[in-house]
Amino acid sequence: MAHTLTPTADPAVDVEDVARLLTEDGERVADRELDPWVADVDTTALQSLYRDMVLVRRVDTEGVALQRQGQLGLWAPCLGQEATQIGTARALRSDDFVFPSYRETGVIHVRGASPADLVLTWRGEEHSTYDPAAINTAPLQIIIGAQALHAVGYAMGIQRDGTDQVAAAYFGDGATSQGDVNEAMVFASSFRAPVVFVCTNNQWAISEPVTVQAKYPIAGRAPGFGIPSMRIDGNDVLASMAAMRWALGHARRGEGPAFIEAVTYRMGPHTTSDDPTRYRDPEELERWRRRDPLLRVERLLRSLDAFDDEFAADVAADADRLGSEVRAACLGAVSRAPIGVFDHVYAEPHAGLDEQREHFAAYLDGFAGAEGTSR
Amino acid sequence: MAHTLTPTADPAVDVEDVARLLTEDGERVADRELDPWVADVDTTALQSLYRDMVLVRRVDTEGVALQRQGQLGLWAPCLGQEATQIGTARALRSDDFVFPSYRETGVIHVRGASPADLVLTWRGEEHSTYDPAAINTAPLQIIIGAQALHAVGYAMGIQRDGTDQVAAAYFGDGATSQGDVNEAMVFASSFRAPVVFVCTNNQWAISEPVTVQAKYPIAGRAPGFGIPSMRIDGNDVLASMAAMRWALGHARRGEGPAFIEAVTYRMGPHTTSDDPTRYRDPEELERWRRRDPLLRVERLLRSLDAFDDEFAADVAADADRLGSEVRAACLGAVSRAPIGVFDHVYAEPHAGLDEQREHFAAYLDGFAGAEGTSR
Amino acid sequence: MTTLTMAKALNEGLRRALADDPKVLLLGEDIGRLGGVFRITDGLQAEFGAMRVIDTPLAEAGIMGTAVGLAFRGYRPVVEIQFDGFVYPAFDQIVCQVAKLHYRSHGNVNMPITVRIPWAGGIGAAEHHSESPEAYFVHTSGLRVVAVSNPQDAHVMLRQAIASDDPVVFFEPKRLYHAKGEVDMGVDIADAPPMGLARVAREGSDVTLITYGAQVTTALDAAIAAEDDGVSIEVIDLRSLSPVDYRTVTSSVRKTGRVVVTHEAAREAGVGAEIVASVTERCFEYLESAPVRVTGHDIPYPPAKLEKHHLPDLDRILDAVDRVLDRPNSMTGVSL
Amino acid sequence: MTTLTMAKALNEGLRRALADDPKVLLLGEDIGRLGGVFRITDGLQAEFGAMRVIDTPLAEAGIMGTAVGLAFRGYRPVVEIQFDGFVYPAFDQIVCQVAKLHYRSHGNVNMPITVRIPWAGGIGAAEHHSESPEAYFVHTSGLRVVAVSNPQDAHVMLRQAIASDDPVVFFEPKRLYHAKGEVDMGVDIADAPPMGLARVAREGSDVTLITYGAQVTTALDAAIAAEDDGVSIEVIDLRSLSPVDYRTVTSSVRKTGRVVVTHEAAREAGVGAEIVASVTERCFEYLESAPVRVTGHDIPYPPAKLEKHHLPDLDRILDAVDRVLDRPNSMTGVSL
Ligand SMILES: Cc1ncc(C[n+]2csc(CCOP(=O)(O)OP(=O)(O)O)c2C)c(N)n1
Ligand SMILES: Cc1ncc(C[n+]2csc(CCOP(=O)(O)OP(=O)(O)O)c2C)c(N)n1
Ligand SMILES: [Mg+2]
Ligand SMILES: [Mg+2]
Repeated sequence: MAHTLTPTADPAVDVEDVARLLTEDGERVADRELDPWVADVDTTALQSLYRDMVLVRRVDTEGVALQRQGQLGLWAPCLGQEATQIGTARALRSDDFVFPSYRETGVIHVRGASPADLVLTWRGEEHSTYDPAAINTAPLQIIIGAQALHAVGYAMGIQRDGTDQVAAAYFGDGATSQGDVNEAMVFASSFRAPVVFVCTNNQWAISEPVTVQAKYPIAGRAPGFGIPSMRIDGNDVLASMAAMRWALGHARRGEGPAFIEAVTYRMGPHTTSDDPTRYRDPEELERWRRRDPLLRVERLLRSLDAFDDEFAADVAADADRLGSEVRAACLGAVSRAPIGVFDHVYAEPHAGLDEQREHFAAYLDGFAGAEGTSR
Repeated sequence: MAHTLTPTADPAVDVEDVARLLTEDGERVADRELDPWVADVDTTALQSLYRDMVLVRRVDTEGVALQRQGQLGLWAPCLGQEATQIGTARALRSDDFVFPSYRETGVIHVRGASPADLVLTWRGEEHSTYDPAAINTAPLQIIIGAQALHAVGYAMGIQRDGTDQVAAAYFGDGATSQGDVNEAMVFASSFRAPVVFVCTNNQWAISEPVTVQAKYPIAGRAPGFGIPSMRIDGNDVLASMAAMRWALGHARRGEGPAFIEAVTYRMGPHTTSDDPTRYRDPEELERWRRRDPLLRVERLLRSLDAFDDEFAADVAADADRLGSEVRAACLGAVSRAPIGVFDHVYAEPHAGLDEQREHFAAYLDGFAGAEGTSR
Repeated sequence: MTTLTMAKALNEGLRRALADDPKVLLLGEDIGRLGGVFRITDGLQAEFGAMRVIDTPLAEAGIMGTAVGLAFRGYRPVVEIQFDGFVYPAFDQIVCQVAKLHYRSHGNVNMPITVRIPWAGGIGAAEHHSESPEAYFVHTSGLRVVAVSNPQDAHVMLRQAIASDDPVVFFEPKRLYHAKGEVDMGVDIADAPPMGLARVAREGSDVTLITYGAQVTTALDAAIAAEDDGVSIEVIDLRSLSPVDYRTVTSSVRKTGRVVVTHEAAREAGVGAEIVASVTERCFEYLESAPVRVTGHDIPYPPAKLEKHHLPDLDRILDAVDRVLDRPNSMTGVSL
Repeated sequence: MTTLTMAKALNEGLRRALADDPKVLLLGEDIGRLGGVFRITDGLQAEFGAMRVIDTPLAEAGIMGTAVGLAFRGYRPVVEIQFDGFVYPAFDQIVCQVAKLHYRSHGNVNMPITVRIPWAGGIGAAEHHSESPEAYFVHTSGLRVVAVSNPQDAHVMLRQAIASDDPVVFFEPKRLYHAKGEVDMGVDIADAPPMGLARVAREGSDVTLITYGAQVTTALDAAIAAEDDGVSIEVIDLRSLSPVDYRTVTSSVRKTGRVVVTHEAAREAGVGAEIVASVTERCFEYLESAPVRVTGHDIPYPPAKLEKHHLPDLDRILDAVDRVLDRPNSMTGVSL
């Protein structure tokens, strides 16, 4: 180590300073580091990645629509981030365990979340619906950065069990400012835990550009904690998959944590409650439209003669099917009975709460008699 | 920035991998980066640095003795860390502002803490005695890492006032694991705040070796946050002063934060309550004895014919004087009256607490009548 | 007097504080260009510049810790915590530093920090966006805690909080951000009722109903409904949760002899517990029946669709009023 | 039965838990080679290895957050927070994750995490080393909170806490670590009194004195002193602060009609407030006088030399006993 260390001169905003395998024009370019990891990805595999990206975009559109129609309380669009989400998630093994943030619709879709799982939380029916053990995925996390530590702890458990699984934490560029994310790197490095950190740098944390969080590329932080990292084009599904396979391989071989900064763009508002016109230049969005992650795969597939009308129609039909299922799950939702608010606070009986539940039941019963409300 | 970043191969425990100006044998060696910063340090200045180091060691010995004698509740020895503390503190301007941790006896001595200030907190008389504004130094901080953020905030204030002062935060190797210290780097970098972080890597956080906190040198972290850093021999008072002047210069010129990792050794126990024989190899201590920070300055001074019996006696007398003053301040301490526990909770009247104070006064008065306790 | 929403009254309070004192700074996530997710800081960065209205990195401990440092430097930081549920990462800095530094420094250092928290439920929000953490701060010695219930108080008390040399945790009920009311912006904050005083929001003689924040509205609704039933409820809006103005509270209780306390927060060791304990201690001989608390259940805040079963509504308050009046109620026959 | 210090009883409790269940792990700062600053984990790393008794980096949020992840993986982490005052950096993970994940996950995920906290004052320690933060956790739905007062409870309740599928915040009074008592280590934790139950530590008929932790010792001393004065005090050791065993509490209060609650923690919205409010609600018609709290003042914990003026001692308790008995006391003539 040199005794005087100077930060890199690259600014955090340089979105071109990334590793990639697929240009905006859909041209497959070489990358010495990434290539080996996607050597097996043939045209069929590419088509399948594309299909998932379209499906997620369809769900996202449905989510926004359902929110507009008052069927969801909120929706956090992942429009523009499909390549990062599908590419990395498809690299995971089903027995790896994922700790997602709230925007990882694509990730939980790949993990096996049902149509209902994709929307009922946003509808406000439940904080979470799926059984984490069933799809090896934790509930969506809203507290920024908290899940990074959970992933490290889970990975420490894997270590103790002696298996070759890996835990993965997903978080945003904003999250890298949180103590929890930094402590996660400290713990991961200290214990050489089999964990992969996926930082989706979508350029924004609500209204704050990434430069509020970091003046220098986020990927540059991990090595200081002893963690190898990669900075990739997060709008490139192949690079996303390759980097994730690299990181997973590193962790799976017992070599400890790895870090990925996926440079992408949040094309929608932060959530349906947000109004990005207050803080961002419409031209920026236009520039990113040209980098659309789906478009470049479509172009590549076309150049490979693997994208014809039939394929497009088939994918669209699939997407429509999923969209309708999501909509049906949303519209068909039945809220818990009032007394249900007491369910699952504790795993074992709790005298205080049990008494409260009883009193509330008595209260509701009084009502039932008086006004016909049922519990 | 390269797209794949690999951590340095140097282990955190390599204590030789540092910049220095003074060898264990007291030989002055050159360092291109550091030399310019101490070009003005002549023999007299060296003697003065030496004197301060001896004084602090004397206070430290007194602190331990007073604790053994039951006069202090606790003492956190800084034995072995005198070069880091004196070298860096003497580089500060009096109008810079320091945020020290509990072990910075040497730092607060240089800042102007009185003999009483050095011990009354440890005696349990007060949480802190000096007026921070008077010596531009915050109260000692016990919550590990919290003060790093305070220094950044203070530096943001300096920025707003448009002066060329600098804020400095002192913390240990253990503290680097805390979220607060990492967030401090994020904020400092984001706002380009005039703050210097001094990490005293004394190899231990109570019983935990630095490798629990970091597998790679701590100085390697700052650049990832966009902060230039230096790793120096913290047992070398010249290197400590030079590095601090470099860092302060950087911050003072408006170029933002800087970071120093001073590699030194805690030669004593963590505190007087600690028993290091339970966790550390006595040979390690022996190795570090040979690197004693005072010894090497003495050797240098001898080689410059600037260390004779007269000088030694003069320094010893100075040290004894300070030692006695510390002891006298300790033994002469008068505890606050019981009702004084209510002082300074709020800056303005608080109806609830004022009532409590009144009731407690009435209670104490009752006692005064009954048993002669005065308030 | 002007008719303003609470959001706008707060915005004007901040504007005035920034204009009056150059040491006042605003810190928070998204408070600049966006004007905060609730627009409470709308337009302030444009008016006062990015050096005074500061978009911070996304880290609450960082925000609070730098606010402490700014206070050391003589500034008066006003911190926005984006939502109630995101204050916990800053808890250590609040409890160990903000609350204690004046004491620790022997009165040499002031911590005139205002922590604004958009607060509590009833707006159908996502998890962690409807929390009522006020009891944690009330239990923390060294802090002042206030909760506002109307635009006038919001405007004046915010300015008073910022002017206070002590740290103030300032709770803003999200549910009332868009509620309108008359605001006298010309008021001299020294002449206005101090933020430590409670307010009799409605006079009554049978039962004292004590509450704060958005729940004041529910309490007033309950009082109106009870009137039809021949019960006269006095509603007290505490305004300050630490200290509590027991002079106002006890003079009401001495009159009515019957007490209901209501808040959204969980019941166990909540603010209601403190009020009931103190009222009992101070007014025991005046009490005709045991004071009753009507609170959120002791559960994590439930999903939005279920929050109506969690929040103490008009009916639950009236049921409690029946209880303190020994009239038939849901607890009739239930043993405690 | 063996005579053990509380420290040793806890150590044996951990040893047993580690031996009985391979999923039990210990995490904390300095708990390995050093055995913890209070030696509660002494010898356990040597016996069970560094994979099960884990020295962590110095970061409490990190410890708690990784414990959550380990719980996801099916482990039962036992976390040591080195001192009470250092739990706050972990507050967010405790309040938003540990306490809520079972609820959030619809019961699919358990959080069987035990958070051990060496606790409270009276040992002449430095700042932040004598805190009583229990009310924060009692107010947090989803947690269980216990506080032990003797070696037997320390041993058994720690094992019960670790065996519980719910998160338990486990308070260990530092002041009693070296106090000795008889411990039956052979006890089957299923047969022992559940950790949720209170205990009548001493029977009496005139006044019910309710407390927990090290304050039980002070309360018992007060009871002995009162006896000389002809006053019979029943001392209740709550043991569990969430839930509180109101069956035991109210049956005592119904007998005595007079209540004093004492704890070291600050008074405002403390556990004492909850006890007084609940007892009043449940036993109003039995109360002969207003329940009185004897607590730490509402001040930051003072410097060590002054802590004796802060901690509620025997005299302050007896003064309160006089108060509930309407005998002359320090508040005689003082208006509230
Ligand atoms: C601890 C915490 N503080 C604040 C928030 C409010 N908040 C929600 S999302 C968000 C921005 C997150 O940005 P980033 O991490 O980049 O993720 P992105 O939304 O871009 O996916 C903020 C500030 C929160 N959820 N949690
Ligand atoms: C938040 C917090 N956690 C734990 C502690 C207990 N503690 C006091 S000193 C210390 C070790 C600190 O190590 P380091 O930062 O290297 O400083 P050093 O003591 O070596 O000077 C610990 C764990 C604390 N004071 N604050
Ligand atoms: Mg983002
Ligand atoms: Mg250290």
